[in-house]
Amino acid sequence: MMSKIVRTITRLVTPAIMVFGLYVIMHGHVTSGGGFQGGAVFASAAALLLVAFGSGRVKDYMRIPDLTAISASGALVFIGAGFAGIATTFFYNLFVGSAIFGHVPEFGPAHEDIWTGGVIPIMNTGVALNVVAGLTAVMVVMAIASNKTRDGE
Amino acid sequence: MSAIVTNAPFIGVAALACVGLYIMLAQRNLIKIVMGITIFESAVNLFLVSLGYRNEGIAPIFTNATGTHMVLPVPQALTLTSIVIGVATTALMLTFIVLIYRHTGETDARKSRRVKG
Amino acid sequence: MSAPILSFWAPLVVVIAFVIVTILAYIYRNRGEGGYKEGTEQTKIFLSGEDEPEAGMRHVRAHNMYWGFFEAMKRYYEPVVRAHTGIVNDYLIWMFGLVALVGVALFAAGLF
Amino acid sequence: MVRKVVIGLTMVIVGVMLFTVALMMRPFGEPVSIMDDYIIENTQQVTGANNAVSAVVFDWRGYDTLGEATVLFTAVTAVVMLLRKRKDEASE
Amino acid sequence: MPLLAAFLTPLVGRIGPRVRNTFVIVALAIVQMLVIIVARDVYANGIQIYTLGATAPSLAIPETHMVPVRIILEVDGLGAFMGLMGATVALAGAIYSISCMKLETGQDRFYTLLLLLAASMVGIQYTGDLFNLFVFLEILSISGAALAGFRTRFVDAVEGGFKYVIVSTVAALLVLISIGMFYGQYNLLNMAAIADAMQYTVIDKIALALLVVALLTKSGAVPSHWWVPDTYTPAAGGTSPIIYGASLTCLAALFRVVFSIYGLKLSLSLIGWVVIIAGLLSMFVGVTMALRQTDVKRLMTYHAISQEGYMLLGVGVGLAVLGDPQAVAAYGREAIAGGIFHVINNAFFKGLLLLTGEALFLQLGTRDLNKMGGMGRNMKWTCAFFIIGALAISGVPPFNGFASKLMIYESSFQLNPMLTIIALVVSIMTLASFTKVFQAAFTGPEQPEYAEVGGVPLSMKIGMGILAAATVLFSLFPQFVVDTIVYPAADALLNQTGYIGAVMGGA
Repeated sequence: MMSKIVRTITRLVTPAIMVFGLYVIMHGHVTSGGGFQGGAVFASAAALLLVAFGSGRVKDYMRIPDLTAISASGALVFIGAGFAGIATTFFYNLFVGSAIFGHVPEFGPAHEDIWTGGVIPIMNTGVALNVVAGLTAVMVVMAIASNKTRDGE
Repeated sequence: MSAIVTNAPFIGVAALACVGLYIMLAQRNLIKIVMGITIFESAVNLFLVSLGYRNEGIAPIFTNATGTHMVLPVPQALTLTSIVIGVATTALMLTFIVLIYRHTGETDARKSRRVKG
Repeated sequence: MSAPILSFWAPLVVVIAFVIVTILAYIYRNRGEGGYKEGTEQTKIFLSGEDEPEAGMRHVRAHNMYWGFFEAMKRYYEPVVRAHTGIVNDYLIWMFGLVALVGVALFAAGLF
Repeated sequence: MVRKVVIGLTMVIVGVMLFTVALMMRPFGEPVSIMDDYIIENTQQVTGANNAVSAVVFDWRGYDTLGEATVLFTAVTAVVMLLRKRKDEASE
Repeated sequence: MPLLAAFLTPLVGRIGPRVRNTFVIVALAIVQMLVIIVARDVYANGIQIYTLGATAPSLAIPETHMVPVRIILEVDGLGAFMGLMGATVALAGAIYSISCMKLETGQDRFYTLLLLLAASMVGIQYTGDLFNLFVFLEILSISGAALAGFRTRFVDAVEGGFKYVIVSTVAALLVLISIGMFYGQYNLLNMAAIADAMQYTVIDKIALALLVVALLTKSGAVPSHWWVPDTYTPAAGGTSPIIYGASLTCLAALFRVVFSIYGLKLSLSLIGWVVIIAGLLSMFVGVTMALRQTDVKRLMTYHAISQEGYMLLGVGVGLAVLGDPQAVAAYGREAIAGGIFHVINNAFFKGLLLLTGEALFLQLGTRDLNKMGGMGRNMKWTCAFFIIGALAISGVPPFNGFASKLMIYESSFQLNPMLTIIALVVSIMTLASFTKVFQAAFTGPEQPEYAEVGGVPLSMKIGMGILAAATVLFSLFPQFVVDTIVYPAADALLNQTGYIGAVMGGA
């Protein structure tokens, strides 16, 4: 539990970090970024909360089994997207040219168009879920463990 | 000697790797060993990224790009992968150190050897 | 010698031989002394008239086995056992030392 | 003492190997790019994505990324498992 | 060919979060079946490739281009063979774990990690891409380390896990550096394509040194074997044979690198002799250290090192003469086949022995041989399984250990008789140390303190039974096994051009 200033700033900044993380995730296929990077940004918000409010309060909101389940479901979304193209080959990019995210840009410099990339946005989302939940779970668990170690010895 | 000038990034990578290597081999503190491994890992990541650089290249993203003379995308993807893997292994190693500390109250490699011989 | 090596190796023959020998041994055993009775003086261990030790003491413990071998091989064992330090650094040193050795060996082979 | 000598020797030899590689590598900034040129030229048509790195990560080498996500998942599982509450602690 | 798509399923089914015991077993059984299907396919039709994400699975190289871009899975004889080994061991280990892990917390995660470990074992063998190999190596080391450290209440388990993760991370980083070297020179990541483009420059030599040492370390050969006993000894439940299978997998990855990537272009006899010397050292140091141990599982892990020496010896002999076609035909092929046959035999009987050691530990609460005695009376099944495993590992004639060792002896004798003599001596010492275990643990009068110790639960018996049955089966029909699965694997190693051609289209 840090001082009041830190907590107030955290309250203000955390939503901004989360929105930025979401932006990086959703625009991973058009601008720089992607599921991993955006997920890490998003998880840093959780790290901030953890530092500012201490593991005692945060762990009531983020329960480890839930986080693990989210992480696993993210991985499953990813694999599901991979399997979508199994009729041709595993990981075949099914949606290129179809209705969802199906616009195909011309070769060369292009304008920003979010409806591109085929399965890539979906995979990005899955990976982001995996990364966010996974990193948060690791941080929470280690924070709890270090608290316990400090108190115990 | 022109190789030294042109390949300066690679030489920097080698130097960084040597630093990591020295820490790994000579330091006795478990956390310092993990730090050494992390430095070594950063050296490898830098190596991969610098392999893909193309003179005057731009980032390989076509959105609002100014041309098609781009740096290679594959090393960047590989580096992304290996960074994530590095995070995973570091987390696991630190976890083990927490556990060892709980059991023995020590983070010295010489002290934590109940099993030997 | 270029013939397939396993062509003469037939484990079934060994198994059959094993069975035959077992049967022979069993027959031989049945022809043994009939006056043997369990639970009498005959089955007791005879230790120069001493009493039979407790069950826990009668068993040869593992660290007593092959004592002579270790004694004879002492000069080999001392450094080898000392090398198993159990320190993580040492593991890494051995590993990179091996890298260095193999690298030097490859380089040396390239010279010739 | 022996240890220090061995560390020194190893460092020297491995260091020489690393610097040799650094010097003999292709000049920095002029990579061979058989595979990467193909990716750069075909990313937009095949995957429909503008970001070539994302395209490589998720499409051209999607299987690696599956492995990578699995590594992360494995590590999370492992950390959570190793730092779990033990039975003897539960009574505290 | 379309069947090959199916084997991707296992990689997927394993990531489910709440894994229950039945699900695990069913998943592993499915994996086993798929692996067998793939193996049949490979043995019938030769090397199979599968390009991930292309418009057709067999389209390795995109049109209008010279090199493969996407990740290609490539299964040849060796890959299919090792996949078979890994899947069987994983299945037995999982069944064994069911009952012996009942008392532990965190079982869900335990089984998840077990499945991931098995997945990475199969994944390493089936991939044709070097970076993919690295990714799977990391999965393998992380899940292996976590399983080794599973019983966190014991300090030795935590330590073993820590050492494993440190050593294997560094080894994997060495692999990654050498991948970077290849990429920088050839701009390629596919193994077959690299092999095709290989120039054998100085950088390639350094990369070879790094790769060989890293994979030798991960498979636990002697000059860097130190982590092996620390890690296997405390490994929880049925996982120690699986971790052992994982290190054998790394051994196979080493063979893959040396034969398929470098192949005929490297200075063969030298690296062959490096492998042979590592093998001899492994054999001798492993067995002598094993004789000294009083911890039953630790003794067995030192034997694991010693047996790996045999495999290295066999394959090293083959490698040393690879440049000489006549010698290869005369004895090189036999040597490689012997080494590979020993891999699978050893996975079975060494896994069996590790499981019996674990059973002793679970029932008695100690691994110390000095405190044991008379357990043959209480644990009859375990005793029987132990006898099978011990006789097989010592190379007593009717068992499969003899068959594969015979192949190694005969072929290495033709290279250098000294090799064979050392191998024979080691074999005798193996028998001696297992006699010690048998005498100390199973025979002797009933010990008062263990009077009420009972036999092992059913699922542990089944787990051990699978491995014992495989051992006996391989013992009785070695000719059949060797002809069906071992020689194809050996030939796959020797046939480097075939490996390249499958991807590069006969280039």
